[in-house]
Formats: sequence, C-alpha cells, structure tokens
Amino acid sequence: MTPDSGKLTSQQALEHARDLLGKIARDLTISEWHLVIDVRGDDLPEAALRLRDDKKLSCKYISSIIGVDYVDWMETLYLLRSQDHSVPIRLRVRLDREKPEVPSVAYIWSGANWHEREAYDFFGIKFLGHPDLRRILTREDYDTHPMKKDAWPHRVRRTEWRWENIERPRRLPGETDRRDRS
Amino acid sequence: MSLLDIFFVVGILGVSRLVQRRHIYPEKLTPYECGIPPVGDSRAPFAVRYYIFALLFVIFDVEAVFLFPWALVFRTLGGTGFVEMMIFFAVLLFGLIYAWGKGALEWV
Amino acid sequence: MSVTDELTGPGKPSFHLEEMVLNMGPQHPSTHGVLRLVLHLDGELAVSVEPVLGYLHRGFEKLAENRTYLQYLAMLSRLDYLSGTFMEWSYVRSIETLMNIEVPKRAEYIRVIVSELNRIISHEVAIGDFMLNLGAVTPFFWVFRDREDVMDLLEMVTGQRMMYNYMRVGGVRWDLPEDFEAGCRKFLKEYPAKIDDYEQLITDNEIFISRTLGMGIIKPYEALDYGLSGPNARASGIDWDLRREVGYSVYPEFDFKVPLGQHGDCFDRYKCRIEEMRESVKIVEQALDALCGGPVNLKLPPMLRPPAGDIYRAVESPRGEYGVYLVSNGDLRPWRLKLRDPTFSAISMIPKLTAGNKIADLVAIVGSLDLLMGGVDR
Amino acid sequence: MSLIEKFEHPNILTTTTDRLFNWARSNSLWPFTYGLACCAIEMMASTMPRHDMARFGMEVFRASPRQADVMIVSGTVTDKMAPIMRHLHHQMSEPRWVIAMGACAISGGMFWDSYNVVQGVDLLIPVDVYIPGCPPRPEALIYGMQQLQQKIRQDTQVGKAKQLATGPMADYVRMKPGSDKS
Repeated sequence: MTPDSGKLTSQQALEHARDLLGKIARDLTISEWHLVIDVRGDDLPEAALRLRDDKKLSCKYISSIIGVDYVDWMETLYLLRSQDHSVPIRLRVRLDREKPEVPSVAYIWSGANWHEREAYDFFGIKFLGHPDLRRILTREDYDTHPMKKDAWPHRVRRTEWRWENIERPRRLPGETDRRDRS
Repeated sequence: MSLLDIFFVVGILGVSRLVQRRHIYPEKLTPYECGIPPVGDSRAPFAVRYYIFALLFVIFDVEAVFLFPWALVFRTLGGTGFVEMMIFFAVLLFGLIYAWGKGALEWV
Repeated sequence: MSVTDELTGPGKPSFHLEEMVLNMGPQHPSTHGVLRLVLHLDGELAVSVEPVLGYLHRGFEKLAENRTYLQYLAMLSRLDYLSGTFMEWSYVRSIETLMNIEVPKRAEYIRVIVSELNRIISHEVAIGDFMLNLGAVTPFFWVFRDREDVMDLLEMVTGQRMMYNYMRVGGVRWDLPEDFEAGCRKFLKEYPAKIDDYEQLITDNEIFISRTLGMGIIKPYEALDYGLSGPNARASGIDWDLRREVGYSVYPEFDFKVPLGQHGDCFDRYKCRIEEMRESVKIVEQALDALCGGPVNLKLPPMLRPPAGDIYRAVESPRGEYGVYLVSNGDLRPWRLKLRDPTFSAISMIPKLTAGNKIADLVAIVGSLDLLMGGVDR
Repeated sequence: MSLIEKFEHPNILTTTTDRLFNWARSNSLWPFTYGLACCAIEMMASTMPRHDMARFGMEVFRASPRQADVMIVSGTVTDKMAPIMRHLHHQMSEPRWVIAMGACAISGGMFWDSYNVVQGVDLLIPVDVYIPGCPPRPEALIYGMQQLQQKIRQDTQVGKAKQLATGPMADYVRMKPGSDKS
C-alpha cells in the first residue's frame, strides 16, 4: 500500500533519484514501495551525499547498515528514510568476498559509525576511512567473523574459563550432598 | 568508662573474631569495580573542590552534634538557653550564606 | 615555562594530571542491564564516556540461520524482552509480505490490542527505571503494581507473562478468551486515573524537574543524524510515527494523537512516554469496539517456505522503529535475518550527550533514553 | 579459619552455633543485583507489591558483592560476561550462595548452539539452586529461594576449615595475586 497522498510516491521518487544520481545509480527498482538503488562501491559516498543534501529526497535519517554474505559475493545495504517523504530508500553495494572493502559513510551520518563497526564485527567488511574500526559486539580477542557463512562449526566452544575441573554436578548413588562445597 | 561498655566492645569484637569465616585469597581482595579488574592507580590527585565540600560538611555536622544535648535539656534551660542557641544558629547561618554567596557550593 | 612545565618537566617528580578512569561496568544498578560505560572523570565531571557493548550478545542473527521460520518465532520475544509482541509482529509481517498473505481482519485487531497493551507495560518499566535512577522508589512500586494487571490480561490471552509467542504467520495463535473483553474494559476504565497518579507524583515534583529539565538535550537534526526513532526522537520534535506514516495493519482506522516534545531533554522524553500510554489506552478501546467476527489465523503448514527475495519491514515498537530485514532463498530456514534495534542507535549517542556532565546527570540522561540491552546486543 | 570450623566432629558447641547461624543466615538472605536479561525483569517483579519477596526477608537487593549473600544469576551468561561473573563471585564475602535462575543460566537454554553463550553457569561457579523456566514466574523464584533457605538450615560449620584447605578452592588460597587467568 503506498503512503497517503501529499507525499512523494515511489514512482516519482524513482524518477527524481534517476536524474539526481545520473550514471552513479547502476539500476533503480521498486520493491514493495521501497526504492532500491544499486551503486558501485567507490562512488557510494558521492551518492550518499547527494541523497542526503537533496531537497526532495532529504535522506537525513539512516536506519541501519546491513551486511549479507551470499557465499560468492558480499553485499552491504544502507537503509535510508527521508522524514518528509516517507519513501524508504535502500542503497545496495556489491563487494567481492575475499577482500570486502567499501568507503565509510560515518562522516556523512554519524549514526552509521556503530552500524559499520557491527558490519565489520560480523562480516569482516573493511570500511575505509572509518574513525575507529573495532569489534563492537563479540569479544575483543575473537578470531573469526561469526556471521560469515563459512564461520561454521556453529558452536565455537571455549573451555579455559572452566572453573578448575568441576564437572556437571550429578547425584551418583552414595555421593554425599553437595552442601559442604563452599 | 563503666565496665559494661568495655565488656560490650571487647565482647562483640571478640566473638565475631572467633566465629567469622576468614577465607582470604587474592582475587577476593581485588577492589570492586563493577566486575572489571581496575586499571590505573587510584592515587590520582583529587580535585580541590572536594576539600571545600568536606570542610563545609564538618562545620555543619559539628553544629548538629551540639543540637542533641541542647534538645535533652531544652525544657530546663528556659528562655535564656533558647536565645543563646538561636545566636549560635544565626552565626552559623551567616557563615552558610557567605559560603553560598561565594559560590563554594557550586561544583564548577 | 608555564606552571605545569615547571612541575612536570623532565627529571621532575611525576605529578601527572590525567583523569581517573572509572568503570560504570556491566553489573551496575543504573545501567539498565549489561551496558558498560568507561568514564574518564575529572573530579565529578565526566570528561568523556565510552560505551562498551556485547555483554549480552547471544548471536540471534546467526541462530536464525539454524532455525526454521516457526522455531525462530519462539525466540523473538527474548530479544527486546519488555516488548515481545513487536518483535514477533515485524518478523511475521515481513514473512507475510514475502508470501503476500492477507491476514484476516479479526487477527489484525487482536494484534493491535495485544501490542498496545504490551506498549503500556514497556513504557511503565521505562518510567519506573528512570525514576529509580533518580532515586525515587515509590513510582517503581506503583508502576510494577499496575503492570501486574496488564500482565494478567496478556496472560489470559497468550498464556505467558512476558514471552508471548502469540503471533503466527497469517494471524495469531488462538482467539481471545470470553472474559478477556470484560477484564480489558474494566482495566481501560481505571487505568487513565493511575496515569494521572504518576503525573501528579512525578511531573510536578521540583526535584524531578530540576534534575531533568534542560538535561541531555537532543536537537532534531542530531536525532536524525544518529538514527534515533520512537519517543527519543519525538521528544526532540520529529513528527514521525510508523503507525501513522506507513499506516500498517489496521492503524489507519483508529484516530490517535502522536505526542511531540519541544526541547528534546530528559523531561520531554518522559512526558512523551506518559502521553503515549494514554494514546495506547484509546487505541485499545477503539480496537475492542471494532472487533469483528471471522477466523483468527490461516492455519498455514508449520514448515513454511517463503519465495526467494529480500524484504525490510518495520514496526513502531515502544523504543522506536524496530525492523526485520529478511533474505530468503526459498529454503526452510532464512538465509539472512537482520534485526534493526532502535536502542542501538540511541546508545551510539551517549558519548556526545553525556560528555561534560556530572555523574548524577549522566545517570539521568542514560536512564531517560530507556535502554534495553537485550535488543542492542542481539 | 574461625574457631568453630576447626572442630573435626560435631559437639555441643558447634550444634548450638550452627542452629543460631543457620537461623540468622537463612532468614535474611540479601540478593546481589545481577540482572542480565529477561529473568531480571521477573526478579524485579518478584520483589514488587504483588509477589512480595519481602515476606521472606529477601528483598534487600545489594548492588555491591561485598554486602550480598546470594548471587541470583538471572539471564544469559555470554562469553564476554563469563570472566566478569567469576570475578564478581570471588569478590562476594563468604558464606555465599548462587542461584541459577532461568534456562539460560542452567544450561544455555534456547541458545544451545550459540557461539557466544556459556552453556550453564555451573561451568564457572558452584551453583546451589537451579530454577527452571524461561523466565521462571516470580512464585518459582520465591520457591527457589525457600529451597535455598532449607539448604542453609541444614548447613554445618564443622570441618569447613579442612574442607576449604583441600577442596577445589584450595589452590586459590596459596595463589599469587593475578595468577588466575580470568
């Protein structure tokens, strides 16, 4: 269902974005009234700046940055939404899997800073020019990027914090009550 | 100091010393900082503003200490005791107003 | 040679003047769960604050790739554990849009009723915790006492106090019990008076006003820049509420006001939450009146296989825009599931908001953002 | 070690002090605010007006481990939180008890295959009472606390000194500070 009148409809937004971005936008599609724009990696900041400073499509609000691992290529999506024209816009950038790198947009939207750190933490996508690209959710000394498809096996067990050699308490016949353990 | 007081002080401390479970090991003695092993030494120099607050606190705490005996003998002192106490309050009140005016209470 | 050079020059005794690093760590009464704030303190002022996350990171998004669509539905209310129905709602809506399923009307109304009741609970705990941070314990007791009444209603409908698992793809699990409507109407009649009690106790309290008015001000453009949504953004004057902008489900049929704040300080955030609770009461009343007959779910087979494709659906949860980005390749299990949490962006604002405040104000600002670490750390 | 714990066999002195201490300890259990996830909300609800935990003397929630007796682990313990939890447990003053509240604390619960969740708190610290449920209802938490009170009432001080010197905590006593890699 398209938003109510008075606001830019998806079709008008598509036309406007096409002539705004010109050849930067590789292709524009509408999926369920969201406008999806495919962009190449290096001119992503250019497209982002234009979209943010444009009068009609003023995408000042960045909802999130999503990394997706399609085994033979990787993708980052930038969910944008302009407040006045509630047409959500999705910038899609395709990266190669071995060396996923994309210029950072942290200086365009300060909200993107942490989302990029999370995408790096989960997928190992390097955001060039990011103020401090560190892990944000997993442990600092975690070696793999967990969300990648080849980060299986699922359960990476760490047992060195096991407390001495205490095994799971089982009530064996004749075993005394565990009360006396402090 | 009557014998009873000595008995109470020594008794309580002694009994607790006898029956408490003392099981001290290094990790238990580390200072508590929300679960994270503390970093850096805690002997960093304090801000001088804390000293001013401590000073004001001591003054008005001592003033409160003088209130308790006064409250006990309030009825026997009659009018004159009351007036003297009010003078004592007035002096300290002016001290407080002066400190307030000088901005000692603001945490700059 | 300035004074400090004389004191701290080479060969002089080490008299360094750096700040004291203090941990408002994962286990702290006022950090609403396991958020850790590394404070660099100069006396009482926090020179710089750095949040550290991840102490409750359970890997929800990786687990999604190991569960079928129905199995994962049960886990969703553990995410933002105060507003479980909204997680399920946005997940379920994204699947329904992928499979373009039409949800029966009665199920939509029931979803609105259950979710708005859940919004009331979530706002209550938010206000209660915020007051506890400022040292007021009485509101905390009142809030939890009233919360129990709503939980009885929800337990009557869904069977659980907090983890509902009530919504299914294509409707809801089962119909409303008979005595739910009577109990709900009685609650809706009494509840606005209780909100007035909170207002009378909190809003006119001088201590509360002096501690929150003008504290942690968020400008509208800053809120947009950092990606804030929900009551945190509306308090700064951003007139944006998914229920009205996108008009999903049956919300266009109800008329409700979206409360806005002027200055975006702690007081306005609290005020927005109180007003939203009143609006939710109105919405539930209208939804109860508009309840129509009909089936409650579509009885789909449990092993769903949505067609290949990707979809992003967001819902107005009590903390903001809660979205689910789902990529499915026609398999029984999702290929990729991203859960977009509004509090994640709110916390990214803490360093900017709380730099230069005293610790007591820092606690008030962090409390007013209504953080919940379950959704942030996923 | 205290005088009473040095006795090897129960005698008139230890039984009377046992009864006195156990009565005092069991009826004034001070929980340690250690709320991690959803169970923390139910823990809060159990101290509130309807399911009043104060009826049994357990409503004084202390935020610092020095003043708490019972550590209620309510929520999921992740790998990043594991060393911190052990650290806090060791900082609690004796005698101390641990309640594993909720399925996540007992056995990792529904995150059995997560790469970042500790599969059960008893891998890290000795647990006295397990309260199943996800989240357990406030009545279940109060019932669990009562089970702990039963357990404390049967506690004995005799032989505790020898047990502490030789038990699993033994090598802690002779350890240099910081040698425990947590």
